[in-house]
Amino acid sequence: MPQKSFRQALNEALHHEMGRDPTVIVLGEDIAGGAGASGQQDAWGGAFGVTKGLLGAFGPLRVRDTPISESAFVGAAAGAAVTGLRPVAEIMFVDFLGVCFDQIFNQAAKFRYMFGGKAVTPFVLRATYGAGTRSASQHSQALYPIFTHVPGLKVVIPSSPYDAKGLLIQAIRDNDPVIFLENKLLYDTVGEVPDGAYAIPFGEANVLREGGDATIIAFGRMVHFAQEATAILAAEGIDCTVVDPRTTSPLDEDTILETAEETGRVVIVDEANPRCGMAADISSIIAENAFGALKAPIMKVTAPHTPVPYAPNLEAAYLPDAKRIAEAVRKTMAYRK
Amino acid sequence: MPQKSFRQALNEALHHEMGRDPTVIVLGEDIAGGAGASGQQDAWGGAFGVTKGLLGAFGPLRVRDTPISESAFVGAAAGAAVTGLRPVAEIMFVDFLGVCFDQIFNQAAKFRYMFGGKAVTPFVLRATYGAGTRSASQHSQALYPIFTHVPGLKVVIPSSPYDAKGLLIQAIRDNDPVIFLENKLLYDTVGEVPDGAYAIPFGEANVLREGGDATIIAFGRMVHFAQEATAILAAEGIDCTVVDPRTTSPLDEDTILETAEETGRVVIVDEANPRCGMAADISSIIAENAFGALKAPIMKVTAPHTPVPYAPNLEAAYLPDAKRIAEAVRKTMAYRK
Amino acid sequence: MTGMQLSREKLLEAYRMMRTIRVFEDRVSAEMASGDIPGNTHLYAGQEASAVGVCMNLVQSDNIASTHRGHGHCIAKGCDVHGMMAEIFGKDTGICRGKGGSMHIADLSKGMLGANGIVGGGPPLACGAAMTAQVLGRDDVAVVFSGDGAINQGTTAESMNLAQVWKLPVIFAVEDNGFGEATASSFVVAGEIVKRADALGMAFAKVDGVDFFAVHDAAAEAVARARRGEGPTLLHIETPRYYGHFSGDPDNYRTAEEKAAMRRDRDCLTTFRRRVGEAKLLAESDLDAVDAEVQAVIDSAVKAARAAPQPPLDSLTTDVYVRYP
Amino acid sequence: MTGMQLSREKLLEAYRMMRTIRVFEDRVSAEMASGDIPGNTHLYAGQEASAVGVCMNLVQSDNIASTHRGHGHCIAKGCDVHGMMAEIFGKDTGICRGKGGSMHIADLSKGMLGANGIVGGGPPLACGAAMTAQVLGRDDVAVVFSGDGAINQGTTAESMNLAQVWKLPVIFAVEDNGFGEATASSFVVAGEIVKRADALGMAFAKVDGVDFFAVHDAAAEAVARARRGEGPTLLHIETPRYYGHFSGDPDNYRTAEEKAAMRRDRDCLTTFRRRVGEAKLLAESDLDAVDAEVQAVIDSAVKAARAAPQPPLDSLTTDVYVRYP
Ligand SMILES: Cc1ncc(C[n+]2csc(CCOP(=O)(O)OP(=O)(O)O)c2C)c(N)n1
Ligand SMILES: Cc1ncc(C[n+]2csc(CCOP(=O)(O)OP(=O)(O)O)c2C)c(N)n1
Ligand SMILES: [Mg+2]
Ligand SMILES: [Mg+2]
Repeated sequence: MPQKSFRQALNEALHHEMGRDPTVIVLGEDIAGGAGASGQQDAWGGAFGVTKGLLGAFGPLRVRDTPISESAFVGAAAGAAVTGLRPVAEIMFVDFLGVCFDQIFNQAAKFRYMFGGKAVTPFVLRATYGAGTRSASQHSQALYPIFTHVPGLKVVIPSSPYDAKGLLIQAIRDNDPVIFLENKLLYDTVGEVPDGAYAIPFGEANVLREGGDATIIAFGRMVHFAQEATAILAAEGIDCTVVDPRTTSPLDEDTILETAEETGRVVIVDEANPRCGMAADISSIIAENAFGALKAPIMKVTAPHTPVPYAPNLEAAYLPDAKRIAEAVRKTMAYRK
Repeated sequence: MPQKSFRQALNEALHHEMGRDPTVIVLGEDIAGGAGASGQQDAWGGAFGVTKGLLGAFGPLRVRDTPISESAFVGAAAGAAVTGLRPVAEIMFVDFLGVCFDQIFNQAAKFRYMFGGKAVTPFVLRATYGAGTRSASQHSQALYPIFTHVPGLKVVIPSSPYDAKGLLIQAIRDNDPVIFLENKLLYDTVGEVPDGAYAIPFGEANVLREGGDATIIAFGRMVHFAQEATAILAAEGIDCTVVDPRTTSPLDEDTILETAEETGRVVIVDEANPRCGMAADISSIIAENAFGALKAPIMKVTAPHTPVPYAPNLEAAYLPDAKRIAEAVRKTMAYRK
Repeated sequence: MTGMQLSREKLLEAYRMMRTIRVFEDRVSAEMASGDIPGNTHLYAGQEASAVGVCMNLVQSDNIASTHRGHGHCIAKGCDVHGMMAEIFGKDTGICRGKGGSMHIADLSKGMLGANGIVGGGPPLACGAAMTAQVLGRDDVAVVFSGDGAINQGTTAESMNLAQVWKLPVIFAVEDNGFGEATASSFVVAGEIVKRADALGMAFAKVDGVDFFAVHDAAAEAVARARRGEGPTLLHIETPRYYGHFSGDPDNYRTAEEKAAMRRDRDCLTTFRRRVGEAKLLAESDLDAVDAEVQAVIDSAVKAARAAPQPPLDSLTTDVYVRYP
Repeated sequence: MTGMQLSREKLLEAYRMMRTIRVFEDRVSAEMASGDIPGNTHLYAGQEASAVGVCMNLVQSDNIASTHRGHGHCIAKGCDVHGMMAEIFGKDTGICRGKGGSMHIADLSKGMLGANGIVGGGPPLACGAAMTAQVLGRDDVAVVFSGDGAINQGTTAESMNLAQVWKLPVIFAVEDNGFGEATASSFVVAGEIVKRADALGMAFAKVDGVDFFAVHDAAAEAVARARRGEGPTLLHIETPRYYGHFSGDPDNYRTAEEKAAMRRDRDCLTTFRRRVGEAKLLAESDLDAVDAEVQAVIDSAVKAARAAPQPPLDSLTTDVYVRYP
């Protein structure tokens, strides 16, 4: 299979779907870039280059550079979704949700329910998330727990180029509002990605590794750290299962509970802040539904309850890493009641 | 001690603090009401009458009716807080956080950290929350898990008139941003409230009842439902502890863990949606730190993963109630590994 | 075509709509007072000429976005009055199956994108509907009704700029009833509303919202402009608000005299009757017949709503998603 | 007092500030290119006359709110250049102890309320600072700098209306460098920026941001108006942006010719030199001496920043709250 970057995988997904379905449009700030300027058009293709080339292929009616007015254009995407388009809006950094959250959680997410099942809202919101780029407190947050909390939204966090493409295609074809979160530090990672279009269903976890001793559950970039940790642990004779749920809403509870029951020891890795976070969420599901099989406390490895710091040494300490994950697994292994 | 309503308790707290400290101001839509109109001034005293009488006592410079511009006036409260005032902003329904969230979570909450500890932000945001008033999906949410998730915010949910007054006074005197959430259906509840000013420290749970069999943890209006449940259960010979943490951030983990360890059986009641909610949060803390003492799965009694419906019968089914709480306790009692 | 040139049928339809809204709202008010309606409502009485004057220019595939004070817009855009009443009573036969209530009445099949509990919630949505028309090459337009209070919500300002730079076929119908809740708009709205459009180079008009014909004609021009692809228009429509902000509002911030004068001097129904009478377009008896018909419709809607079943309990958890997982 | 009437000391100070900003930014750009600065920066070079022209009218107790492109505002409001450079290097000696970085430089003791990573984040905050002055009966003013792109953010529109209805002593300094990131403002800003103020009845002025004296004089009037309690002003300040949007931006959406012409024809430093020279207010040698001083300061700031320690690891979890629990 051809090797492609995470960025290219996403770009291909957009090309496929826009080519296939004339109701798919993309919109966002500098989604093309250069509009109204003297130089190159499609100069950026989005701040992270994901939408590069779409302008040339599909023209400015379907590839729309917007004013810096997230409420207006995210809300316009919601309004377009219930009237016949399949918009894919981009907010560069998920941290900007604060200026447009109403249109996401009170409007798009609730139409179908409030309207008694009559609305169909095929709305996709793409955004980058995550720390590690020295971008400080307002450009580094994870925030997926907030979206996961909201009924009516689906939330996707791909960890590999393959998943990125398949999940984005599913998001665009899906008939519900989808928040699609891309970790900035994964854009340049490379993996096998088929040339054709394929959709990965939501709510199906990917079990990357099976081991009898402990289960590690992780999302997005943290999946890679979890796998690093298993390498360290394997050398010590500890054999781990690694589960990447891929979507936090819907969540593949079955797979999570199954592997938790198999190993009886669970570590959940979450780069979001800990309070009411994803690690807490999954832990509580296990504590309620797989209690009898547990051999040790359910451990969470998360960011601390602090904003994201700027200084590189602090930011490195902020994020979970393989060492901390391995340490948590060791702790659950050593646990005796 | 005199009997007062929850509403009056809050009103007294505001009167006390505004009288004591000239830097305390209140602002919000119709916080007085009637501005610019032909009839009565201070016509509303806020949509729920909590700020009634403040205009007459403290004048329009300190009791400020605002345009419907939540970002501007909530952000102005944040800006005033770091420059010398102690503003108490009101957004009528916490559901409106979507139009002003940036000023809360990216600005007010993060100033101190981003600025290296140099900012002090004595900012209070009051809002009503909760279902049960047939106000449907956009006027009935709980949403405190979202605020609790955010480092830099404190989150308060009083359950009684006494607590309402003491916690609001603490909120106003506190030097950190505080989200103060009032359940609409508690405003008319009555209880003992001293005439004088007193502050209840944050992060100190209130243990309303001690019983050896199981621990029920609940917030706000759910505390009353939890107590109802204990009455049902007592008749069956099941004796429960009831813990009201009063603040979700900071959270009194010590008291929660202690009582969880004492009883080994825990039910958490949360009227918020379940995913990444408060029940999940507390469950995960217990599952990580009091695992050895647990005799049964940690049960969550929450709203379902749906928006709040309008029809009274559906809304009643949406909210946790004493029956569901009692049932969950019975389940933990019946649990055998 | 100006309003005065409308056919006899169209004139009767306009009057029927306005009258239906008035009677609907008066009746909801009465039912609220008797405690039989569960929720809370914001009544549109007094503002009827605005919704109807605008919507008479629309076809079914055009879309409107509305507000918390949405009943009038719903009726004017063709929502079923029985379904609306049942919705307000929280019944399974409601237009949203009892899940939405007064503040969320919607019927997408009629181009009614929903009342909205969030002030300023509608403008971005209407831009979206207009974008759909633009992308698909249709000549549909979108109208967003919003209040004078909503003009200060950032979403409105953003949407107006977006509409103007994208030349979206959208009309901002600002219904200025002088109040946002209990606060007079003079206290919170700086400057002049139409100038906010003018500053963006957007077309605008200010009209007397008590006069159906004035609203109709200004809206006709705006709709035609939008259909021609020449972009958005802001209509500043001045109306009275007969009731308090919400049912139960003591409305103590307005004097009794002010309220009496408003009902006496600023009634779009009597104004309409006078104008069509003077122009000899319709007879009193035609209009009286409509009044009687409307009364019967509303009576039957209330009766049906009362008799209808509550939603089944299992509908609590349906319709959150199309498919989950 | 107009800018041309400023004392010799004040004129030298103004030049020193502008020069400091330029050299600071050019140096940050060079250090970024060499990979020694961890984060990302948005450079203010080209816009110096705006920050300095405005801030020369302020005293320490006045407040400013800034943007992602904040270095210039910080320097003009008196933030310590050593502390700023150390902050950008992510060091413990940084003005925010390394926790904020370029986008969050703040010094409340100097009335600098923070750069801001959120476009449109500042206007509400400045209204708040102005409200503080108003409530406490002080004659302090607040200035919010924001870009032409930020004018379309709803928070800006809301804040302008709020400021006008409350007559807040706040100045909206809109720095129009023609771009929001890679998109030309002509593509996304409908109408004329000053008309957005005029629509609210707000005072306004449009000035050439390359000319320190033009900015100074317009700001002086706005500040005096605010101090007199007569409310807000919008200043539309047209400036070039010398670098790309962020360090690393290929800046390929502007032609090489356009960029060269901008640097050649629109330089506030050479403009200042020419004007004070023509008016015989300062000698070339005075200005050259300032250049040399400034160069030394920046050199020393970079040297110190490089040598400074990283923040201690335990500072990761401090300063989230004043007290917790
Ligand atoms: C974002 C938001 N803020 C506040 C409210 C509370 N609220 C409901 S209606 C209303 C007044 C709206 O005034 P206007 O736009 O003039 O509409 P009118 O009620 O006069 O029709 C307010 C403040 C809300 N629903 N949403
Ligand atoms: C709410 C929000 N949206 C988008 C961005 C990304 N962003 C950062 S700077 C910028 C352009 C701002 O343009 P302008 O206001 O003109 O300021 P300039 O960069 O030209 O100084 C954008 C879109 C952001 N930081 N915050
Ligand atoms: Mg109004
Ligand atoms: Mg700009």
